[in-house]
Amino acid sequence: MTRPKCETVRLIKRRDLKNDYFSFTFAPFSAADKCRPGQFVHLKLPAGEVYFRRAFSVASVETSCGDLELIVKVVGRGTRILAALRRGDATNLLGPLGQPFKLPRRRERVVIVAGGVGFPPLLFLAQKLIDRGHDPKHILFFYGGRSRSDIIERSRIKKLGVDLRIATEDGTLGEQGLVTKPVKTFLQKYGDNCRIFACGPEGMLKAVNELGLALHVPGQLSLEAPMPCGIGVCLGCVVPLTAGGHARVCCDGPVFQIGEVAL
Amino acid sequence: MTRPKCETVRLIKRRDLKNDYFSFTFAPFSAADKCRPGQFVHLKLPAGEVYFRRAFSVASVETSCGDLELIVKVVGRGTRILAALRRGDATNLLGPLGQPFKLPRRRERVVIVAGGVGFPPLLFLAQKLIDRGHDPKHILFFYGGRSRSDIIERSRIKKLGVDLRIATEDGTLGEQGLVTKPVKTFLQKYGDNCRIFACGPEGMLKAVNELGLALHVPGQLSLEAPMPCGIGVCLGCVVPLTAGGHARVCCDGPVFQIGEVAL
Amino acid sequence: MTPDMKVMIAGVEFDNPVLTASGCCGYGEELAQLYPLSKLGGLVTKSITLEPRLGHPPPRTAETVSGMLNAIGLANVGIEAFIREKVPFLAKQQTRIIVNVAGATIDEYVEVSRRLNDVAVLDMIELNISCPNVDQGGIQFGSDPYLTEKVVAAVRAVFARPLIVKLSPNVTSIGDIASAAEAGGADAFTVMNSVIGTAVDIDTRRPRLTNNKGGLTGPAIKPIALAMVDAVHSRSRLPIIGVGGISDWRDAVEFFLCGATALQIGTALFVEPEAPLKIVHGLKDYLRKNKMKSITDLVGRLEKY
Amino acid sequence: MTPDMKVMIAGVEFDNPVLTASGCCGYGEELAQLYPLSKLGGLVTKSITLEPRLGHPPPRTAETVSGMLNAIGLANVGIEAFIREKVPFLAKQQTRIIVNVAGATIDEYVEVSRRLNDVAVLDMIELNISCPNVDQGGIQFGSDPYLTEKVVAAVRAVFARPLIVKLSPNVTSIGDIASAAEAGGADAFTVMNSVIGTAVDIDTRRPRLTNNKGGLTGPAIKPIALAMVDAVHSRSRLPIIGVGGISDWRDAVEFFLCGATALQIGTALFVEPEAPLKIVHGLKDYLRKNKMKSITDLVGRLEKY
Ligand SMILES: Cc1cc2nc3c(=O)[nH]c(=O)nc-3n(C[C@H](O)[C@H](O)[C@H](O)COP(=O)(O)OP(=O)(O)OC[C@H]3O[C@@H](n4cnc5c(N)ncnc54)[C@H](O)[C@@H]3O)c2cc1C
Ligand SMILES: Cc1cc2nc3c(=O)[nH]c(=O)nc-3n(C[C@H](O)[C@H](O)[C@H](O)COP(=O)(O)OP(=O)(O)OC[C@H]3O[C@@H](n4cnc5c(N)ncnc54)[C@H](O)[C@@H]3O)c2cc1C
Ligand SMILES: Cc1cc2nc3c(=O)[nH]c(=O)nc-3n(C[C@H](O)[C@H](O)[C@H](O)COP(=O)(O)O)c2cc1C
Ligand SMILES: Cc1cc2nc3c(=O)[nH]c(=O)nc-3n(C[C@H](O)[C@H](O)[C@H](O)COP(=O)(O)O)c2cc1C
Ligand code: FES
Ligand code: FES
Repeated sequence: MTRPKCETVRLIKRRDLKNDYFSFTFAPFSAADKCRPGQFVHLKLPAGEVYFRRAFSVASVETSCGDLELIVKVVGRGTRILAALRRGDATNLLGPLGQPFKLPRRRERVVIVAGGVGFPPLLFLAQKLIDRGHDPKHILFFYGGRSRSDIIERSRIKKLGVDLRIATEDGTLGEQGLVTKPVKTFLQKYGDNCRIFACGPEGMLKAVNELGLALHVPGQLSLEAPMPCGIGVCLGCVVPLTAGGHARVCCDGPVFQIGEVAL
Repeated sequence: MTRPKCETVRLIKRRDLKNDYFSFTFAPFSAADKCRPGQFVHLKLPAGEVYFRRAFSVASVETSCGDLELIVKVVGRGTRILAALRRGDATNLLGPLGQPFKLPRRRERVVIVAGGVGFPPLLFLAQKLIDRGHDPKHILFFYGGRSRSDIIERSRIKKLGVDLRIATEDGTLGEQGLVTKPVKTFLQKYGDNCRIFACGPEGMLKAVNELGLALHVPGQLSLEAPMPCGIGVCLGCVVPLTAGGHARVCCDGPVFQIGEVAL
Repeated sequence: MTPDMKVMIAGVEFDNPVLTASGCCGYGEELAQLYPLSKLGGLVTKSITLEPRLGHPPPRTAETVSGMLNAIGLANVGIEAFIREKVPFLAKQQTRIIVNVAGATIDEYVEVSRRLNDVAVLDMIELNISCPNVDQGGIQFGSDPYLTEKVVAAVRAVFARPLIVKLSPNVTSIGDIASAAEAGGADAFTVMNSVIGTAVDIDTRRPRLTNNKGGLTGPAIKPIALAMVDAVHSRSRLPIIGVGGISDWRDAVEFFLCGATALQIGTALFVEPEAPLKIVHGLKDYLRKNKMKSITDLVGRLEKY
Repeated sequence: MTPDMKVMIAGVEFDNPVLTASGCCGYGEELAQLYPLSKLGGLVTKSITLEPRLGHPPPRTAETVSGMLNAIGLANVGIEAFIREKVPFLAKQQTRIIVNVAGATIDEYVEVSRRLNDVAVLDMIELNISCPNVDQGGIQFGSDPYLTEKVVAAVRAVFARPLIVKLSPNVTSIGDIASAAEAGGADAFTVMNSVIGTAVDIDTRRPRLTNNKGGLTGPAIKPIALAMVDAVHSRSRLPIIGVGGISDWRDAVEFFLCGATALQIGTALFVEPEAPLKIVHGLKDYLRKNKMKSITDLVGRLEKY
């Protein structure tokens, strides 16, 4: 595992996606090439009302030039400050942090389950797998949201050639209902030789965790928790483990095996 | 005296003057036409690391459209945040506050003594006097700074037609030395029928105060003090009076008579 | 449906629960230039002592991170001038008037309170036994349960109307002090006064206050104030006026949930003189959205773990 | 001329006066990924208790204005696992190691300290009698002079090397507690632990910490910590390690001037893991600019009014 770097980077590109989502590209980050899907960076916000850093999953990297992309949804004070960043603004970045997804073997079928703002690390994962020779058709990309506008970067996912399956709660795009419904149907039918990779809201992760356990499909979940330090020293981000004890989401996670965490 | 207004205004114009000085024009401020020279506004900074408002003297007003100009020198955290304001940004303005200069009679000779960042209220004063028919040639505008770059808006002052006399400590512009030196020479010679109006660093005000007392030239000084509230309720901005007791700079001042304050 | 904002403290009804804090609104005149004081639930005057006091020499305030230090030193006009010069103005205001009383000795507290007995305009007094900024009086009474009970009982004996005691956070157990004040005859508590703190000018190597230390106030101390309100609420059934770092209606809701029946706004007034009005407005909205009829439905409704 | 950054506390020399605070640097492993620990003056471990502790259930931290609340609840591996699993790593670090000791009873403090006696790698222990986040032990010892003296003396009797006592700000007189600790045999003080506070989630109407309250830390509390350092410095001649809200070298200078001989950096590490290194750098610059030879020239040099 690579040592995290703590570096000042500049915002070199920002794209305003719909529904309060933004894509931010920071550079140069000397550890961009070391970032692995599931890892995150801890971003210092420009001096202002928010004191602590905020965690964001790596969404993509351009290793040749040290570009690092984050996809951020504005949900509160911290992300609102971020959204005000303009091209050329500097900020400090600490990372890569946390345990990445353990990659599947090439012949395993990959079942990605992305819910809302859980999308970015899974985009990175899909890209990485394809770069490493995984057949895009063996990557099922289940992507759920409340409504059509929650499903971002559709053309980008499609370009990967993965099998994209969308579900929205209000039925404005893809199948109507929770994304876990088609996932369940799929796993019940084709669960053998599958690996689940999920990131999204707590309810979704809980459902996926139960699905995996019930159907004996192994897989990994990427969790969120409030993270004061992000590097494992404050013990503020713990989650209870099924085996007893606590794990720190920031450094023992954020990626955990299905069944590992008492969700 | 008009009641202060507490209003959200926008930055409609900013000019970067040299040496960390900026001119900011805010609008629309409904009390712009009520502002009198020597009065100040209390400006809320955009949400950030500085919690309290900052006081700035009114430098000019365009009463027809509610424009209010402040001239600000960046000296610390608060003013640095201000300097980052961009056109269109909103902020909250409380004012006009404080006691204005009492205007001289038309035939009195006006001796303005401006030191560094004490310049803005005196610019407003000179403008006001001329607007009211005071002969510009009877307005002596002594303006001192450490160096050439401390003397801002020279052409603007000259346009007023006042008798501008510059002094810089390093001699890079005007007479060499402290501005109080030519003021003294002038008052010793022509002190009769003069009124002093001074604003600037503490040392300068002290010297002017002593000059006025020694030469029996009446006048007014505009003081600064850290101002938590700006409206007279916190008692944080007091200065000792020669007659005993304290006065609040924010509402009993900032303009005081020469001899009134124990400097 | 407009939610009911009325609250009752020691038999006195307040139109709304948002007051301005002592030392942060003078004697009301300045704030009245900005809006009618009738919009406030009430106003607490600067601390009044027997003799006029000049207070400490400047600098007596200093900005800190998300807050400020002050060591004004109880500067005030004294009880006589207060009654002569300030009461007539206050008498004309359509709001509840609470006079904050301070002293260096029990006799002084008693004498000021006795004289206030005859001042019809005031609704209650608030005993400041928690001022961190004077050598004598203030906080030393408020840090010792025995002295607290003694001074409260002494004032109680001469003052017939409701008596609030303002508590200090600079103690090991604010609950013990509250109990002592209750035993002495307090009708309500104001929780809390400022937290002792200091700041240094590293260029001059001098304290940033001539009093060397001062009271920390503002948003920085809100978590402390909430814990203090909760501690007093767990200990006594007397009504609590919460104060410390409140800037907006969200902060206000936190205080009600922790057990405050009313609030005072201090430092936030300096940044936003209209903060109390905005808070009342925001509270009404919150109640409406949560389908609550009265602000009193919020009081103490924190569901603890 | 490079200013001398060495400081001496209870006979132990530190290469520089900037340490990391207990609970904010784990047992050192994580920070060591970012920079060699030899750059620190020293490191204070998370509090160690006799048995391993899980701590409180999450959420156990909450962000506040310019600070945070924590109620970790002394989560730690316990003395045995500490010695077995953590000490070998610490033994390899070129920095001063201070082990923070906590307990629910005097016996527990004594037992943990006794076992640490044989651990060569540590340079001193820091007695945490000030943790606000556990029901038993911690702060109750640190809020009562009698108990303070008792627990310090009991540890003193079994621990041969230097003994620091970490004081709580949540007391009426930190000076009294410091005196009691000194009487019990303390060699130095750490001033201060976190300030009791709480925060409420107004949507769920629950506390934002499962422990209902927690300890406030970060820039918000710096003025309080400075006043506490000053109070202990006025009362005792023992060396003080200042801690509370320090984020940069300017803050650091304030603490030295108020009487601290060394510093600990806590919450600031979460935002800026390299803060201690930057502070050392900034302090050197400050000394150089002010033509001072040694950091010790700053200690207690506040010119009070
Ligand atoms: C490992 C990890 C990866 C993440 N990846 C992404 C991503 O790729 N894109 C994205 O948009 N968001 C991501 N997040 C979530 C993002 O960090 C939060 O949205 C953000 O911190 C909270 O938003 P805010 O700061 O605007 O809200 P605020 O209103 O400022 O904070 C809301 C509250 O949440 C608390 N908080 C802070 N951080 C977290 C957190 N991580 N989880 C829960 N509560 C928190 C704050 O203390 C505050 O009390 C990730 C979080 C984690 C832990
Ligand atoms: C009546 C009045 C009129 C003023 N007019 C002008 C003007 O026209 N143009 C201009 O550039 N400046 C003016 N000032 C000064 C301006 O308010 C200060 O420069 C500014 O508040 C301090 O700068 P800062 O906020 O960047 O410094 P900071 O570093 O943020 O503050 C420096 C320190 O000074 C304290 N402080 C805050 N306000 C003051 C103050 N007013 N005096 C002294 N210390 C203070 C802060 O609390 C802090 O401790 C005026 C001040 C007053 C009182
Ligand atoms: C400048 C200033 C002066 C104060 N003067 C007094 C006072 O005279 N009497 C008193 O009881 N409290 C006084 N206080 C304390 C406030 O009433 C209040 O308890 C404290 O400021 C905490 O609330 P806040 O954080 O909302 O300001 C003063 C506070 C400030 C900031
Ligand atoms: C998350 C966290 C955990 C802490 N754990 C401990 C602890 O176990 N033992 C202890 O003595 N102090 C503990 N502290 C207190 C710190 O050591 C320090 O005294 C306090 O945080 C104030 O300093 P700061 O403002 O620089 O953080 C903890 C603080 C934080 C923020
Ligand atoms: S965020 Fe600090 S330990 Fe995980
Ligand atoms: S600034 Fe508050 S009284 Fe003048």
